[in-house]
Amino acid sequence: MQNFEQYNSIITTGVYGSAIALILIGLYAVLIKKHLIKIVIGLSIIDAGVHLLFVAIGYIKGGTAPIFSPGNEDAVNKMVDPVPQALVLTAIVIGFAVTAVALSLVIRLYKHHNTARIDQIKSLKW
Amino acid sequence: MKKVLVLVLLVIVGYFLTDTFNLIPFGENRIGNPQDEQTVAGYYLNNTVEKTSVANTVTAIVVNYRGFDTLGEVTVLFLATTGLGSILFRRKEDEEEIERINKPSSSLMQTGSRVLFPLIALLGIYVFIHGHLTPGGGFQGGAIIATGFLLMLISYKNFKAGHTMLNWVESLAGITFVSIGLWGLLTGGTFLENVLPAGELNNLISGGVIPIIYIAVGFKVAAELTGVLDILLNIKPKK
Amino acid sequence: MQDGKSSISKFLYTFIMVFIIWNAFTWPGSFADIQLAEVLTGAFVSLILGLLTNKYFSCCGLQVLMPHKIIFLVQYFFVFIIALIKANLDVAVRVINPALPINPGIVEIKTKLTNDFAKMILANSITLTPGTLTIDVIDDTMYIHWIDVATENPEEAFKEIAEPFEKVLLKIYG
Amino acid sequence: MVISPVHYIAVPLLAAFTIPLLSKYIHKELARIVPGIVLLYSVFVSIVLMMQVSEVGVISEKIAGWSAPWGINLMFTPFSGFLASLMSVVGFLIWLYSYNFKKIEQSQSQKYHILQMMMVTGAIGIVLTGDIFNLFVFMEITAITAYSLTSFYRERDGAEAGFKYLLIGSFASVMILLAVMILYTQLGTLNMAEIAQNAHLIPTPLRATILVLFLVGFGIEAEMFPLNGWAPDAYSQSPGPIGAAFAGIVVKAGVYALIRVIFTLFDIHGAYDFLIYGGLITMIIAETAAVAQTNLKRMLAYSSIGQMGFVLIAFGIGTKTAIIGALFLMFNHAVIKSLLFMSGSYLTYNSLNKKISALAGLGKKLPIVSLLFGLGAFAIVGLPPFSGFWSKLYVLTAAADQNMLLLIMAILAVSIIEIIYYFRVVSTLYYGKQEDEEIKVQKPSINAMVSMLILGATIIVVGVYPDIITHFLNNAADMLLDKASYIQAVLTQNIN
Amino acid sequence: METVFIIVLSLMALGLLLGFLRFVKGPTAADRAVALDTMSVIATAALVLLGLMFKRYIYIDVALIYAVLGFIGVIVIARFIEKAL
Amino acid sequence: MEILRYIGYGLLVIGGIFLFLGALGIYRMPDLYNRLQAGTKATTIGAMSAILGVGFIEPAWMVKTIIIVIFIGIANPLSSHALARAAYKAGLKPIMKKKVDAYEKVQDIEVKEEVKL
Amino acid sequence: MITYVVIFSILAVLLVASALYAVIQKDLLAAVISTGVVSLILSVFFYLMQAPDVALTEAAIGIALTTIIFVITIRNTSRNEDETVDNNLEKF
Repeated sequence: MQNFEQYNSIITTGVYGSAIALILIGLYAVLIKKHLIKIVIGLSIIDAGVHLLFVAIGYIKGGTAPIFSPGNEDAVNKMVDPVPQALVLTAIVIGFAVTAVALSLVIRLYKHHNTARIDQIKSLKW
Repeated sequence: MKKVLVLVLLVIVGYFLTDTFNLIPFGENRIGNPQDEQTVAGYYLNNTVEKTSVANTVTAIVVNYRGFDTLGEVTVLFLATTGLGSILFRRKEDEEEIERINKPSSSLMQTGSRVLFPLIALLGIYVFIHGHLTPGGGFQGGAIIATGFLLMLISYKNFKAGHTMLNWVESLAGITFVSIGLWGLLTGGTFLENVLPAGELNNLISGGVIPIIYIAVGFKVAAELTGVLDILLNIKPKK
Repeated sequence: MQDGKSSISKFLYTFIMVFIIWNAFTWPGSFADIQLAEVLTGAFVSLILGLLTNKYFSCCGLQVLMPHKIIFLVQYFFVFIIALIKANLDVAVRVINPALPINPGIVEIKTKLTNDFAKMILANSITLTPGTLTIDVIDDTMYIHWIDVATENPEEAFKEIAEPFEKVLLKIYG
Repeated sequence: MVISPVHYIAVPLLAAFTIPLLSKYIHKELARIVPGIVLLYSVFVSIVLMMQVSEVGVISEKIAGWSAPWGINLMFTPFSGFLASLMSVVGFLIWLYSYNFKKIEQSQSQKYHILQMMMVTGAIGIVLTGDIFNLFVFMEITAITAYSLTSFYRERDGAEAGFKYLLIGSFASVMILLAVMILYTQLGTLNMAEIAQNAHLIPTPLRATILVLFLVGFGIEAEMFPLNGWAPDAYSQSPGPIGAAFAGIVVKAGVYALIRVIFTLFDIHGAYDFLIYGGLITMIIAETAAVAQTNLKRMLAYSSIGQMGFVLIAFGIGTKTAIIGALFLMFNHAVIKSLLFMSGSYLTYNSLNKKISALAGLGKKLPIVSLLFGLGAFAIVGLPPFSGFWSKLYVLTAAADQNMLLLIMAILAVSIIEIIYYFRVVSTLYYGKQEDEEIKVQKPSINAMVSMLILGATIIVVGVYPDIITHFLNNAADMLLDKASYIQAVLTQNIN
Repeated sequence: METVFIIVLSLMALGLLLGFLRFVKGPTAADRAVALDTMSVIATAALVLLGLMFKRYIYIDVALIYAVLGFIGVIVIARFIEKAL
Repeated sequence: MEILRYIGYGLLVIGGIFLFLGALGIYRMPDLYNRLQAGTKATTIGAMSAILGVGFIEPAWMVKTIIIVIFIGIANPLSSHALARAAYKAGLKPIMKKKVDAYEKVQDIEVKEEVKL
Repeated sequence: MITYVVIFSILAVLLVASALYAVIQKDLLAAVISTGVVSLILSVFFYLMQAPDVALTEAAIGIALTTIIFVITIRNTSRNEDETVDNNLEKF
């Protein structure tokens, strides 16, 4: 893995590109799709993209995980940035909580209207 | 028409994001040389071992340096469970017969889940007890235990998640977390301060209150997620 | 449950198994590095889990851990490995072959095993040896999807698929 | 134990985790009483800390024993303290109001009260925290309670409003997360004071990006146009007290975050103009939309959006007088809108449908509630001698000082619109022709009455003696404008 | 011996790709679940191998959890397809 | 100990090949049951062998790799069994050249829960 | 060493493709499984970027729990995105 970084530009494109692509795909789903579950799927894909970006900015070429396990006590200078990882941890759990609430709302909307498509739920304007 | 507008919007957003992240090179060392303690991350990397004796810096940040975030995070999960309960609440009068699953799974699966359930629970407990030494911690361990419960819930019709016990575990774990925080305050320090001795690096008993907090978080998350799954599974009316 | 073993025996069985697995989880790499705290925590966790989950986990109490049964377990392991290697090459050949020489079907076999746990191990072994896949187990009948049906007769199929495993399993759990 | 800002957060959390046990094993009623006690304690903490802060200047508390850039810190400045006190008081009054609220079922009341208490806690956390990511976490706490409470009633379209809110709110959180991320790559820190100190080091394009992301993200919570699509539905479908909580607590937190970002983190001049224009558009559109509404709660919601636009304009003017005016407006909005929502929800509860025309004649049947509604209506349009008058006066004075003639005219024009639609409601209440004589009215319970009367009395007292409030506001405005002392207070951690 | 790792990793990546192709082709949800199962097993093995390449013992925990969790997801999908859920 | 390393490399390569073959089988086989045959089997064997290979290369990791192997060994056959059974119960008939289907006749048998929990 | 880049590109392509597939697929169950695949590959990404903690979280929450609650939601609502009754999506 030492020569991983020779191809930095390709990998940059890979990581950033796929993260941004995930955000855009999710955004597309949220804006265009009519089914509530699809919209929630879109939201979770956006979240996934943001989390990937977040971890990517903390990565340092040739680094290793910020864990001082036996054999790695002296690797301070090679460690990747731990802060984004800690933040992403929080963000993932929060994203899951929001997804759970969203899905419960979907279930209730379905019970109420017997449909989960927003073009058929018209009590309030969308 | 709407599609065209959205595609234009997507192109704009994509261009905007690409442009922004072009300015942020990938894989570059932004924390500087940790020895200089230039940035927050450098400080963490350089001081965690010395000050808290926690091998996993991420855990140290999550539980100690930014422990307040974790408290908030646990609260978010707690509120999500409460909110889920209120959103999917069924009244007594229109209470239908509900059933979680139509039929029990095959006898093979039943045996399998019986065997795997303690192992999965053990794995979860291992993950959160060792949160300060290895990757993982309270959230991951709790999630794993909750999936173990789910395995039982979807395999057996007559397996009950034990709401009394879940309530107790959840409340006690939450109270433990906040009490540890208040303990620091009462002993003259600050909220969530690490009041116990740090111990020796890479020992199981090290890091002061950090493993205790993570264990409490683990139990709490496990109880909460099991509660969420149980609520979600228990809303199907009997045909 | 079926064999009415005492709950203390079940508890001990669960305790021992969970404790072993805990120590495997926390294995530091060599005996010299084992920490006392880890082992004690493991004992405590196993105690709790043993008390709470022994009615799920254990099938038949402590006597499965008798020395001679462990020898059979090792024997089973070798039987299994041999069957595995033999049959794996078979499927590999089938997958690579452009003509896909398969003749699938579902056959039934009868097993003499009564213990759930043993049945699960048998079914898993059958599934893991390529060419056969356990679809269902109802009482003593196993329904097996076979990628190359040689015979429809339950006894012959049993001989073909499950016999070597069952012989050893009967010795352990019988 | 010394009273410190962390009590705002820790005590409610402890209570929230304990309530399920208490209500199950000791007494059921505790599930409703404990949140009230906790909120009352918050009010007590506010009083103590406000007294301290007027002597000391800034109370800064570190969490987990790590001082500012390394750990999270709570900042109780006159500005944030004012908002936190306001929120805790309004939160307590909302609890008092909803203690016996008829439409909240017994079995659900435990969840309702926990969620309501945590909403207040989350909003106070937003105001107090000195860390940008921690702000995000507290925003999510507030948001998740808001989603659940919006869809609390089963028979209404609450789920739909809640889902809409959740959708928009998720965008907000994604934006904030992205902004935090870019900020972290540039400065390597998450502490707001340190960000403020070093913000000039960020390259301009990235700074603009971060600012835009933050504005959009927090603008959603602050009901800024065109990001306020969630508000009318959420206000009208949620339980009555929660409408008050949105107006008095959640939106305030959003505005605080917006102001904190613009004033402290990025002192960019264009941002002030942006606030003025954004606020102006928000105000005009929302107030115009309010006239067209037939549903009382929707009307109040649009009026609330308009008021928030007004607040943003006042902050955008940026002089000290204007900021005092803005804070005064926030105070008024919290108090008066809460009163309007509380009395309005009793009025709609007793009418056949939620239409304004159905309110006709209720003025005689519910005299006190109608009187309080009328009081709120008079106060919010800015008639003297009620408190709303002074805030408008401050803002207009500030605008006049800056020679913003068009702005003054716009504000006055909007005030006239406000007068039109509020007076329409009040006149329907008192002079409208009653359609159904037999309708049985539900008298408000005593606690709701007390809570509304306290709010009404506040309006009158502040209207007569505005100095009670402006005394605090002076310090707050000083603190907000004096970025350097904020930074210094955080980074030196002089107390604790 | 880096070459061995590279060969095995490429085989795994190709396996992932093939699994994904089956995932896209379907035709039933059960097929997709099979593909998910396969992909998660391949990923587990890949994670262990990558842990070896990074020379970090602690990384194996991730693989251990993968082995368990991929399985549970598939079981839930199977129960859904069975119309038992 | 050098010999262990080579065993490990060998197992690793075998594992890689089997993982690939399993995925290929998943792609090529005609119906769900056959895919399960190829897929779970070959990939499980492949994963087990690759993981054990890692254990041989780095003997200190052996115990943990064995635990992973055991987990995979219990879990994966179970998941393929569950999927196959679910698909059959849902009505997906296996493709057969000559109809050999012993399972068809027992569709209506109710599964009982043998454990009182 | 080009192999690493190839492997990495395969992963990136799979990530984006599965996300896209999750969005365009009409059968919601397939879409949900697809989000599971997104999480799976995402967590391999995290692992490659030396974030085992995050990889673990993503595995536990993304692959298992999110998929599970989505499936339970589909059980309680409809499985077909267009909500037309015919078609054999509902069968398997």
